[in-house]
Amino acid sequence: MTAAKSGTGPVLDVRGLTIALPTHSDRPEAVSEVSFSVERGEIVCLVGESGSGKSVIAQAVMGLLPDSLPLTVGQVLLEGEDIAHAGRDRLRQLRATRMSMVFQEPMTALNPVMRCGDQIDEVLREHTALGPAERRAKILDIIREVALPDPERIVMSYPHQLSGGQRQRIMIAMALVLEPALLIADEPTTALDVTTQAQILELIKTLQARHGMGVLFITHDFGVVAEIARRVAVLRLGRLVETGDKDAVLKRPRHDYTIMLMNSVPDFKPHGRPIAPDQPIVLQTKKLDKTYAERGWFSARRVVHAATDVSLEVRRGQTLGIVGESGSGKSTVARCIVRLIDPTGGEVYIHGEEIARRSHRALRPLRRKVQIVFQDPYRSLNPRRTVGEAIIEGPVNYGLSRSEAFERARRLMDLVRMDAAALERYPHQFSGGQRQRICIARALAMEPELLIADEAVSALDVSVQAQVLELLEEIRERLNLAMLFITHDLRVAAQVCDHVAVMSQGRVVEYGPANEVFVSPRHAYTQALFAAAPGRDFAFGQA
Amino acid sequence: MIVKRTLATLAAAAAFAGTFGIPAARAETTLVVVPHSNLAILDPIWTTAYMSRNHGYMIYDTLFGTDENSKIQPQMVGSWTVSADKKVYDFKLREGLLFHDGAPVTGEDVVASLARWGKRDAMGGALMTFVDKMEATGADAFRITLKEPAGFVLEALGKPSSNVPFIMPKRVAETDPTKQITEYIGSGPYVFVKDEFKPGDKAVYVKFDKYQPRKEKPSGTAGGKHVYVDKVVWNLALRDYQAQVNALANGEVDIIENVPFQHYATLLKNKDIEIRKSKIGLQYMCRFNHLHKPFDNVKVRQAVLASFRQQPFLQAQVGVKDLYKPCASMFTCGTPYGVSTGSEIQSKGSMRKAQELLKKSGYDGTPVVIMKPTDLSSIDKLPEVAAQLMRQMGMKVDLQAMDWQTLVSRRAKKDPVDKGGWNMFCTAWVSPDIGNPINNAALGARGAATPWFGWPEDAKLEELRAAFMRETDEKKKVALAGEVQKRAFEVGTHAPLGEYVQPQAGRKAIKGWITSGLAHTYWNIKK
Amino acid sequence: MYQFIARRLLSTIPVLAIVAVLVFMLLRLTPGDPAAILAGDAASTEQIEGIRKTLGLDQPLPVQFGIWLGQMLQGDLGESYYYKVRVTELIGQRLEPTLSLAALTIVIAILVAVPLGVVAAWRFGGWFDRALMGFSVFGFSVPVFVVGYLLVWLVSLKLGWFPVQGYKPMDDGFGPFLYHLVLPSITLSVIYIALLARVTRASVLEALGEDYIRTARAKGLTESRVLISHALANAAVPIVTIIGIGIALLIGGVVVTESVYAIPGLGRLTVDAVLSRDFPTIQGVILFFSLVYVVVNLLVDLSYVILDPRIRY
Amino acid sequence: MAATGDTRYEELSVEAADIRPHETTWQRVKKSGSVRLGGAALAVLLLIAAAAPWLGTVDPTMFDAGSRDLVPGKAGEMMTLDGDLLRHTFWFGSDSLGRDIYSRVIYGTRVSLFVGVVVALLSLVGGILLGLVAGYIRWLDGVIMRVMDGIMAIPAILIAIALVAMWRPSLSTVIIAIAIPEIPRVTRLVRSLVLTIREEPYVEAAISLGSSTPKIMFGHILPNTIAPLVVQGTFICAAAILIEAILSFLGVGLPPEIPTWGNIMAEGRIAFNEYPHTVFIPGIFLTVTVLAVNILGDGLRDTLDPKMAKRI
Repeated sequence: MTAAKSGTGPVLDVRGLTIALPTHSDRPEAVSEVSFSVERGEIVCLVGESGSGKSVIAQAVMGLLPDSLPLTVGQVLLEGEDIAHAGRDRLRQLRATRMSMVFQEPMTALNPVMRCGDQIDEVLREHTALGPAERRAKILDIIREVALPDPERIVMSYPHQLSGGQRQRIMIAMALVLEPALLIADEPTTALDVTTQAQILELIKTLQARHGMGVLFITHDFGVVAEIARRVAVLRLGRLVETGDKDAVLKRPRHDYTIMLMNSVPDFKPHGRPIAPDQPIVLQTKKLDKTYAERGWFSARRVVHAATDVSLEVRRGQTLGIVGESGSGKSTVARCIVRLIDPTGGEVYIHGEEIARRSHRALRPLRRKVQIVFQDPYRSLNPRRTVGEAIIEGPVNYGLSRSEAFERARRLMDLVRMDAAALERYPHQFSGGQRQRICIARALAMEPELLIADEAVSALDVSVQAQVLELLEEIRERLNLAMLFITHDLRVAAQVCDHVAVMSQGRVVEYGPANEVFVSPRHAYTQALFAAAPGRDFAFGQA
Repeated sequence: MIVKRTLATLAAAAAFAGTFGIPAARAETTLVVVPHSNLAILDPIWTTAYMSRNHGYMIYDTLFGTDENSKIQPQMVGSWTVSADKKVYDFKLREGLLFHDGAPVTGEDVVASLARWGKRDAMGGALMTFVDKMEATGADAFRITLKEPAGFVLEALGKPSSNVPFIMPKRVAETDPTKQITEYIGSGPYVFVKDEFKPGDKAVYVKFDKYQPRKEKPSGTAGGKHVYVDKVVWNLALRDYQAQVNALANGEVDIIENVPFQHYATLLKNKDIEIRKSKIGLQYMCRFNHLHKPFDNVKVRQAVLASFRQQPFLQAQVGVKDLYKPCASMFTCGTPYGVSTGSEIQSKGSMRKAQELLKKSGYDGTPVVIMKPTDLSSIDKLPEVAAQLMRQMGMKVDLQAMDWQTLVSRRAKKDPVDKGGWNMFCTAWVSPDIGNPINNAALGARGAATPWFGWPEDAKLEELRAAFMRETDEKKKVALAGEVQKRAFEVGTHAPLGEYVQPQAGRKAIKGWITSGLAHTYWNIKK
Repeated sequence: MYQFIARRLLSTIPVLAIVAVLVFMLLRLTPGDPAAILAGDAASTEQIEGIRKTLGLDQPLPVQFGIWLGQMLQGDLGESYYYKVRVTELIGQRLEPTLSLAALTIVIAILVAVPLGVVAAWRFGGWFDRALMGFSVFGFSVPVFVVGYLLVWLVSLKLGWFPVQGYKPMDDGFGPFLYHLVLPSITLSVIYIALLARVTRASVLEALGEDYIRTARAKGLTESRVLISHALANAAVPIVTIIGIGIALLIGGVVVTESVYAIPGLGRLTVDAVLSRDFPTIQGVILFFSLVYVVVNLLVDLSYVILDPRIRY
Repeated sequence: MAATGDTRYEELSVEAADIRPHETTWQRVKKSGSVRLGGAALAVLLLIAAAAPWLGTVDPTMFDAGSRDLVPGKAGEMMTLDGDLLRHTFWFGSDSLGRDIYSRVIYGTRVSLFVGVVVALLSLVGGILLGLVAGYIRWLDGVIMRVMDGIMAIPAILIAIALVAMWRPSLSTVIIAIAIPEIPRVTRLVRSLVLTIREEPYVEAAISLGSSTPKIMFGHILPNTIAPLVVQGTFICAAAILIEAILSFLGVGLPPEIPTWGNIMAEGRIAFNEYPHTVFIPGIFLTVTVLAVNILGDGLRDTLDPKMAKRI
């Protein structure tokens, strides 16, 4: 064992790992006969869509599997020691000392009621016999190493006082303070904005290089893979379908599934479709404003500017994309246009009719012209109504008889590539992608002129995302719809949009044809944003 | 699991009990009494509540007392004379009477106290209609001059129960009779510790060192009031009957005034506990409301009287044979007035007879609203029995349950039944309070002007009562009492339901406790 | 922070004002006539009328409310119709037993329920968890007075370990004080333990499902440390909240428990006052209890600042 | 699935939306052990309540002082209203008036269940109406919720005691008095559910589909509050049964001749040492009933409203 530790064998060697799922699950095993290894000083990416079992593998390595998911067969060798069958205490000793883990949600992965310094300190107290002064010195060191400013203040801070990126740095500091041989990073940048993500990826790369540890990096984002991996392992439904060097897998995939995935990854290049110039304007906003004022009895009013001076226009048959990081105000604009919230200033014109200030009653006839598809496919449909009921609700509201509405619904199901039998079923019987199709059908049932897609594909796996995007594109073309496409994903925006508006802190910082904006961004923020996009210059699936 | 937990709790509790032990014995002797009710009002003249009366006996003294044979005996009065025309009464107080503040009791105090009492008490009021004037005739003497002779002057002054003419200092007695006194100083055997009085929790009395008891043996509210304990504590918080009995059995209290009948047999068997039955008992009655249908009809009242055999009431309410006895009289059985004259309608009644009478009465099916108290265990079953008997007789009954306080306020209403009035309620009286035609409030018959609820109207009955008041010859008084009662049964003023004794219980270690039944008194007790 | 306290204090005013109006309306519409009650058994109708006048009960309702509110704002809850003393004095006299009972109950409940709840959450689904949940639902279901009678019967009467009734003030010595208070407190704590154990279990369970617990385990911490410093520390806010909300439950239980054990506290005062239609006392007691409830929950709110650094005012 | 070009995708990318195959809510409810246990116990109690006259009972208000204070199992005589003498075995003994405790306990099941169910329904109806109004009509929200806060600041049992004492105690007054303090809790729940659900994307979608406010309220929001409300309803039912018993026990509840468990116990507490069964037998019935309702509620909550199950 000691020989293995000091030796040159892989840091992590997973052999024939099989983990059972509880009975009544859709498949018998979460992970089946998975074998791979992580060498010292390399980053291995474990890639897969949701349900592929990638996080289960990470938990199995750490010995953190829930009782409902027992490890049935296989070995997990950490520096040669089989920890799949090690006792609780031995596992506990190894954690943080020989293997560490960084999780996806920096918001929730840190204990909110404990100071950051104390959370790092816990690791030292648990695993070392250092005195308080030594521990403190070590904590300050590691905080400096993860490039956090003002370590003294950080030590005394609670997690909520830090930004998401800073928190993830604390997580990394905590994981690395005892210099483990293996770092498992489970989607560590997924919850972060793209610019922060770039920084964290850079940090992991730097630290990995400096300490020479092995990193098992789990992600669903092929941009990130392209950015960080040396080797890649692709999972599908708990099975390893392909493994190899990054370039080999991403550029020359052999397995059908991998090929399909690589084809699904949108290119970071504008599609270059010609834009018809003199189509009628469907939507126009002028100096749209939305401010939230928190009122309190005694406290001073706190005013939040969610959107300021937003002026946009969308023409028939064209797609305007609004891109920006979280909190940039892009969704606020969409909700103001649909009048789910009332704008505080400015005007919104639908076909030249001002709607920003209309009473809800007066608004009603115009409602049907603007429809919206939301991000979360699981909450967008009333769980207690059949799909059919959901789709006909709008048309019936506007005077269509139920039978006519159902007829329309059946046609729409065909349009969104679903079986008409689905109309009789309830939303929970469908997958996320299918639900999003249903939502699109529901919006189209109103025969709108403007379709707003508010992060409509963000929650979907890349392959499903590709299908839904394709569908939207097809519909736009066929129905000559105006579309407002809101997304944080620059690749998606590049593929879909004719025009792009980049938003930051409630303002539109750059607005123009997609070709111009993507190819030669002018605003500094846009430039930084695009620069941070992972794997932007990587060509997927091309030999 | 639960059993295990309980056992664990028990073990912990045992350890606990061992650690603390029983509190160490005190040097001074304290008598802990659980009174029959709560003490709310400290002015025994202002209210007729028995608790206030008992409180009065603790701290005040009386001019005369009533002994256990219902004879009037001097208490504060040393000697007295009555003029030949029976119009002038001269009284001299005995020596050594002091109020708790050290001031001697004077004739002026007495006159002021009697004057206030006369404005509140029914018998006192009756006496005052005869009184010409009351005056102090010296530091320790006073005189009562009557307009015409009255046969009940001493009975009134020695009245053992509410309102008792307690003697207070003049400044206190001059309090407006419609307002309550705020200073609680008397010349009685105990001093009231005002600071320790917590309404609903406890009242504390300490021995009055300068009290000089009479030489006679204590008897009833008469005789020497010797005090052998340092302190008497009335536990007003302990009101659950079972808890009272348990506390007595555990020695946590010394006396409980009201032994629930259901515990009588058990307590009798307990070697540490002595049960006391007083000679003087109580009488149950159900009262008709004469103002409204159906009891505005004398025939209906008589039918009900015929059905109201006393046995079922007593058996249901008391249940212990030792403790009750039927009594045909409206006055107290066993006393001179306790005659059965005219009671045949009830005492010889039967259900069949009652049904016949009801048929003839023209009863039209008007439901009888009986008010039933839910929180007075000594009388709460009477209405149930009454309802059942009347139903068996063929009447419609609406038994309405309410707490005693609601009942008390509602029975004062003369309104028709559908406007919050009533037809019947039942209650109990301490025998002396109904012992003669004057103080028996149920016999007043001046219609709506009758002071007590139910408002019968009968001129003849009133005449007979007035004659009784004027009469001074004892023999003729007995005969007149019989006449009054006969007429009352004819009119159907109310239905007497028999007598019972409310047993009291104390620890065996308590000696010399007087349980006359006249009032609850706590002198002469040794612990 | 001070601003927050001031703001929070002021925000209790409308609640208390509404309580005041409710309480007044609630009880002045009663059919029972306090005057008749005060006059006693043998009082005549004229006497009753006189008393009604002296008490101001013949005034129109809004006038009565105005007078009452004015007095109340000066801290004067009026005079008890029944006992003829100031209601504030009455409440003062009854405060000690009730506070002692409530305090001991809360202490017992916290000491028992929190550890049980933590262990149950830790062993979620196991026999201990199911047993505790069983006990908890049982604790909710068994009436306080049945528990009281059972304990009296078993512990006091059959075993003779504790007195059957009564209260000894703290002045009589701490031993007797506790000796008399133990059984009532255990009685009262059953439902509180049930509630608290349940909430502790639920909140610890929820905390255990959070990502930071996974982080803590990934750090190689011992289970006890994970449970206490991480899970329980994060579950503190709901637990403290339920202690505050549970005060209402406790007050309800106090009324019954004091009745079973003959403890001269505010609960007994309430029942007695209701039975004797003692308006000022009922109003005073309800207002007082509401004030306690509001103040306790105010303190609970303030404690959040200490328990959860995310909450800042 | 439609036979189009992208079948290849559908086949390859299986989204594991739910790991477990989907059961309907009703299936889950039926499978819950708690629901079965509580439901079965409750069914038995309901049966007892319905069949009370045929279970060897006599009129629960009938009494004969000659048969008072009998121990369980003893036989005695009772005189009926018609004057007939009836021989009767007192399985649970008789009380101090000579009423049959067995009959009173059996008939008491009716009262307790009735009170529990009606209080639950009343407070649900009141709470739903107020909660919908508060959650949807913003200017009324403040007023309603302040009043609710005020009511909630008064311990429920005090309100109930005061209200029952204020009115003449009867079944309806007791029910209303117990229901009133429960209403604010339902109101709060409904309001918070409304506020949460109205932010749900499917409600926003309905708004953009031009559905009217009542249609949204009753078509989208209310149906989604049903599960937590059913759960809340069972807990209110359990609490109401308990409070009714407490009121009777304190002497401020239903008139004593009405056979309720609280009344039997209140009657029995006077001579608890001698006849502990008069307290314990109805006490057991009461506990079992409340336990059954609570267990049912727990089961429903775990299956219908897993989010709430996590909370408490």
